[in-house]
Amino acid sequence: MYIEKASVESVKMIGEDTFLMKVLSPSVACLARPGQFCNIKVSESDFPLLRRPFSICDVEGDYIFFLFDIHGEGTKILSSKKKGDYIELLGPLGNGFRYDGEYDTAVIVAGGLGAAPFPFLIKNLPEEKNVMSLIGGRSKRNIVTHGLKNVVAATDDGSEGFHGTVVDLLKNELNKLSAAKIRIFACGPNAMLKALQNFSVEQNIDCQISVECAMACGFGICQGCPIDSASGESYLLVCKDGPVFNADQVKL
Amino acid sequence: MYIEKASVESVKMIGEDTFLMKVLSPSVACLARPGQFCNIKVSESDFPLLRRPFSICDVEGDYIFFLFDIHGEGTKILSSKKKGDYIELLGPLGNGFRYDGEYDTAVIVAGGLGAAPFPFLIKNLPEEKNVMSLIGGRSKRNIVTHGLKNVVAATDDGSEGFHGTVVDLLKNELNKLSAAKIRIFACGPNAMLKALQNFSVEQNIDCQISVECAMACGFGICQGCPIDSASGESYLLVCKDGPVFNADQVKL
Amino acid sequence: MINIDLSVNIGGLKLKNPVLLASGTVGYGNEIAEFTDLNKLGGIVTKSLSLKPRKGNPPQRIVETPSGMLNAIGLANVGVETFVKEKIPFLKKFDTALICNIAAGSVDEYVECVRILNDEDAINAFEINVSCPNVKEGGLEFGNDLSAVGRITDRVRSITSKPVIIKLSPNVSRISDFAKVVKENGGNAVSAINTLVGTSFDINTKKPKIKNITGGLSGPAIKPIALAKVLEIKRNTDIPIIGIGGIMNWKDAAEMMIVGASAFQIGTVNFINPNAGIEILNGLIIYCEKNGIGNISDLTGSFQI
Amino acid sequence: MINIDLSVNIGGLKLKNPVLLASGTVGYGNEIAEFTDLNKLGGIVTKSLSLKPRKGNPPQRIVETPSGMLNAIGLANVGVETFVKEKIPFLKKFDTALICNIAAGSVDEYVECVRILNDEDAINAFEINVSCPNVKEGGLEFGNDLSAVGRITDRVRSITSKPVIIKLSPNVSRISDFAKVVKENGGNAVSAINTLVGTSFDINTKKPKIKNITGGLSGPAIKPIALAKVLEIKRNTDIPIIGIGGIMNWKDAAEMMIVGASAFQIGTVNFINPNAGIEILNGLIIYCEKNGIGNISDLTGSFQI
Ligand SMILES: Cc1cc2nc3c(=O)[nH]c(=O)nc-3n(C[C@H](O)[C@H](O)[C@H](O)COP(=O)(O)OP(=O)(O)OC[C@H]3O[C@@H](n4cnc5c(N)ncnc54)[C@H](O)[C@@H]3O)c2cc1C
Ligand SMILES: Cc1cc2nc3c(=O)[nH]c(=O)nc-3n(C[C@H](O)[C@H](O)[C@H](O)COP(=O)(O)OP(=O)(O)OC[C@H]3O[C@@H](n4cnc5c(N)ncnc54)[C@H](O)[C@@H]3O)c2cc1C
Ligand SMILES: Cc1cc2nc3c(=O)[nH]c(=O)nc-3n(C[C@H](O)[C@H](O)[C@H](O)COP(=O)(O)O)c2cc1C
Ligand SMILES: Cc1cc2nc3c(=O)[nH]c(=O)nc-3n(C[C@H](O)[C@H](O)[C@H](O)COP(=O)(O)O)c2cc1C
Ligand code: FES
Ligand code: FES
Repeated sequence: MYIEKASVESVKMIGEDTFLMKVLSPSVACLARPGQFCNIKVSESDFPLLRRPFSICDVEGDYIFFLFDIHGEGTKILSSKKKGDYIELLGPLGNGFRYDGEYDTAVIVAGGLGAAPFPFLIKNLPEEKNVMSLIGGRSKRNIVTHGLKNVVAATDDGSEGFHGTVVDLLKNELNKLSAAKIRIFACGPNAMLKALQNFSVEQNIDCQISVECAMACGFGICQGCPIDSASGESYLLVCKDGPVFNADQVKL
Repeated sequence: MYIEKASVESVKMIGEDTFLMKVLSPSVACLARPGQFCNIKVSESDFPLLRRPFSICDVEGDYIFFLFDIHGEGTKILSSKKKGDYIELLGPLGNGFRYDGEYDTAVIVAGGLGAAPFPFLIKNLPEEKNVMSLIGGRSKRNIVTHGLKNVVAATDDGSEGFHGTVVDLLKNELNKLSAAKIRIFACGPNAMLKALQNFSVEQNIDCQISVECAMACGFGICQGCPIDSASGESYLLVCKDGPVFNADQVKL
Repeated sequence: MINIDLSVNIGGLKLKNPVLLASGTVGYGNEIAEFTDLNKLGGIVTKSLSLKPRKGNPPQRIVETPSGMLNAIGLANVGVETFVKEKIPFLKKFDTALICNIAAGSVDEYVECVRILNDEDAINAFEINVSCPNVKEGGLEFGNDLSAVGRITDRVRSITSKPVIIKLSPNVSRISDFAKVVKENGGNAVSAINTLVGTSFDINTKKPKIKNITGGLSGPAIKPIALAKVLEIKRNTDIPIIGIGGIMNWKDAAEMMIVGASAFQIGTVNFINPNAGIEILNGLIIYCEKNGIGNISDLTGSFQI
Repeated sequence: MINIDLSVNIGGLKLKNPVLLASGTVGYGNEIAEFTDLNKLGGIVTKSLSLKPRKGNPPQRIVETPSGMLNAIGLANVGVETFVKEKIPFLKKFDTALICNIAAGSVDEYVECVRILNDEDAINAFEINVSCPNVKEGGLEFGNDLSAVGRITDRVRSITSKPVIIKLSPNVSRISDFAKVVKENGGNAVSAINTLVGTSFDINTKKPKIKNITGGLSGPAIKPIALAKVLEIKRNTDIPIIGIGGIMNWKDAAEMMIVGASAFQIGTVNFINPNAGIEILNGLIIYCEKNGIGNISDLTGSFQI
């Protein structure tokens, strides 16, 4: 983990209100693993007060990419950065995906900006693994495919690809590759993750989900990001024990 | 008085930490009088919370100029504005200088950034009036002469012009034009204004001073900017009754 | 676009809409009238009036703090007599409620001020400032003393038939106890909150930035505290509440009503945007339309806990 | 460059410098140790410990507010036994003061916790949290009750010879009364302030953003209030004060000492900059050099009023 002042290389608008930011951050870049995130100080002043957590979308040499949409004040500031501006990264944080071991096909299931962590994951998968990317969104314009492979889309309004939720799409697709030994890597809104969790647990399919929640510190000192363990006895911390959990590990 | 979204035309650095900002603000520009000021919202967010008051340095058609140095968060943000950015002006505010009537020579006495309101004043003086600009500063680099006429400088360290305070310089210069009927227009740090006040009152020289103090609203509703009237019986408001006062009108 | 009933009734005080301009942040209305149409607002609360004119505190009176400001104006005001003679004629021209805020150094002074102002038809209600933290002989002591607040409410109640609103101090452990006492003594409503006591020092001179040493903290910084106080009152008493504290936009105003406010006042924001009241009202109207709220008063205390 | 004595003595608790990490904002030190050298700091205050482990409140526990944040962690902690077994071994490795913060639901529980921890040489002092506003059976009630605070101070005092620091609640009218009671009952120091009660609601769901409904407000927003509380204590009692509230940088820290703090704690800033403590210390050293301050303790209460 480092705190690193990172100079902005570029901020590209790759969809309506969706931005891809490239920053130079050698120390964080060389430690980063797929599924980890950075807690970003978006301004030099004390406003906004807290850092903002963002998945590491991709890494190229000393450069890190973040994929984000404008949500509120913090992301608005981020989107207005120009080449040469500085942001401050705290990271890499969290545990990341476990992508080694016994499976043939990595099935990526993402809702909207949930696609963010997967370009980096796909890049790091052992070559022998097949990849299928299932991306869901409200409508055509909410489908983010940046850096993904073998994309099949699902939209709530049917404006692109499968008409329905990405989880329903998953169920369809699985029939086709029922034979194959798969592992699901998922990220997206809680509602989607819940549906996926129910399905994967009952079908006992190997499934890892990346969870979001409000955070302050991002590295375990504020206890602000609890999530119920499956047993319900204790809380896990999304920032430290996660953000990636096995689907059967937590209560959503 | 208007609230006007003004687009930034340019921000030039004209000295170390000293900036000249040009903004397009037709409605404020057409009402503005020398010595008045604007209360500026420097950002679109709620940070910093309060507006920042700045003298109207000059007006050219629909454009207004502000001369400022970096003091804290607000002026830092102002200095970082780029062409096309927006700031929000509330103004013109305050009473401004009274420059008509019986005098031959306008003697401008300014300390540091106190020079800000005078380019606009000089431009508006009836042509028959002579102008002399006495500018004081700690050192050579604190002497701001932008838009001034017939400048004589005074520095505390003697690095430029007269070695001493601008008020001592004034006393020297006055001997030279003792004959002439003069009116002093002054702006600068309180210490300087106090010295000037004592001198002008005792010599009973016609003298107007522009005063600074912390402000919230800038137009009379918060009562945050009181200044003792000469009598001491009541308070005047710097933003509404000033910022320009006759030297004998207030207690500094 | 449905037609929304914006009117609210606060313990007998009828307002065309819930937007009020807070005491001490709009003087007597004349300056802000150049920036905003007072006729569109629910009402205006005067700067605190005292029996005799007050010069107020020496400068420096204000200082900015993170997302807030401190003020120690010291209840500078023209006094009730001058107010009646010189300020009411202007204020009565507007079709908006006029609420007179009263500050005093003794229970009798409160009563005397109300007595003098009571005959003025232009005045729709009284807001009693028992909580202004700035002036030694004023606010604070009363505001933190349950029995004093009860006494003031009772005495003022007894000499006017106009709605009596007690403006509560936040600098107490249980503000709802004070609301209860106001209710028991015949007060029609409470407004909450006034400013919190704060200070700020210059680390070079080691002097307070505000001449009065302490000042009242206002602005967005105090919004979470104001919301908690209003919610506490709402959940523990059944007296109408005028919510105040840190409202900058229509979202803040909606939040304030949701936690229990029947109406709300905006203060510090007027210094930054003197037209904020109307912008907030317009934002609330759109919010009500989107959410199918026919009467804005249905927002009051609509929290889901 | 003169040599500055940075050490401070707080009612018998000697610290190498006045920088402390606030309770609940650094857990038990292990995570933050990866970002900052704890050996350089005056001390670390543990997350509030209770007799039995506590799971804490359900999510959402935190939300950002203007220049601040609300938290309702709910005193989630491992309990005193596990603390001794699993946390002290790590903490004792550092050359910095260890202050155990205790939270409890009854006076007896406070006493019992201190009794269990008292034999641990690694523990340099106890900070009694009578003011945590989050947990029903915890803090708040005690913190607003003078006699309860007196009782707790007296009972805890009677069973330990280590310095006893009472951490005061800001949600009271006169905090200096509480400091007096602490002094009278043998407390060595007070720390002020804990968080202020606040809340925040979602205007679409109308639900509280924090599951616990209310939370504790911290961060720059509360700095002016914290400074005023510390100043009030300093001017009305002569008990050493540990200043807490909204400190983000060395200037804030200097201001806190000037109004009366002998040492200070930093909380929320650790989440944003886990190395803030050392940066603040370095800033203070330069400030002392510039101002010819030989002993940093000379800053305490050096205000010019
Ligand atoms: C581990 C993790 C990874 C993330 N990765 C991405 C990503 O790659 N791309 C992306 O666009 N977004 C991502 N998010 C969500 C992102 O952090 C929020 O959208 C962002 O903090 C909003 O900040 P804001 O100031 O624009 O919005 P505001 O609403 O103004 O933020 C206000 C406060 O709420 C918090 N907050 C608001 N929404 C969320 C949320 N959904 N999750 C967590 N905190 C929230 C903010 O941190 C801030 O403290 C991630 C969140 C987490 C926890
Ligand atoms: C009528 C008037 C005209 C002015 N004209 C100019 C000008 O033309 N050029 C220029 O450079 N400066 C001018 N000033 C001073 C200018 O307003 C301050 O330098 C500026 O507000 C500092 O803001 P900041 O955020 O950078 O500094 P900060 O110190 O961060 O400001 C913090 C707070 O203190 C207030 N403040 C700080 N210093 C002053 C000051 N000297 N006077 C008033 N308020 C202050 C700010 O308004 C703000 O509320 C003028 C002030 C007044 C009252
Ligand atoms: C400059 C200033 C002056 C004030 N004067 C008064 C006053 O005279 N009487 C009063 O009851 N409240 C006074 N207040 C308090 C406000 O009415 C309001 O309760 C407080 O500012 C919180 O609201 P806000 O956060 O929207 O500003 C004053 C506030 C400010 C900022
Ligand atoms: C997330 C969080 C958890 C806290 N937990 C505790 C606690 O367990 N015990 C306690 O006495 N104070 C606790 N506090 C209060 C802090 O110790 C400190 O008093 C307060 O945050 C004000 O300081 P700050 O503005 O620097 O954060 C907590 C504060 C925060 C933000
Ligand atoms: S965000 Fe602070 S502990 Fe997880
Ligand atoms: S600045 Fe508000 S009255 Fe002058």
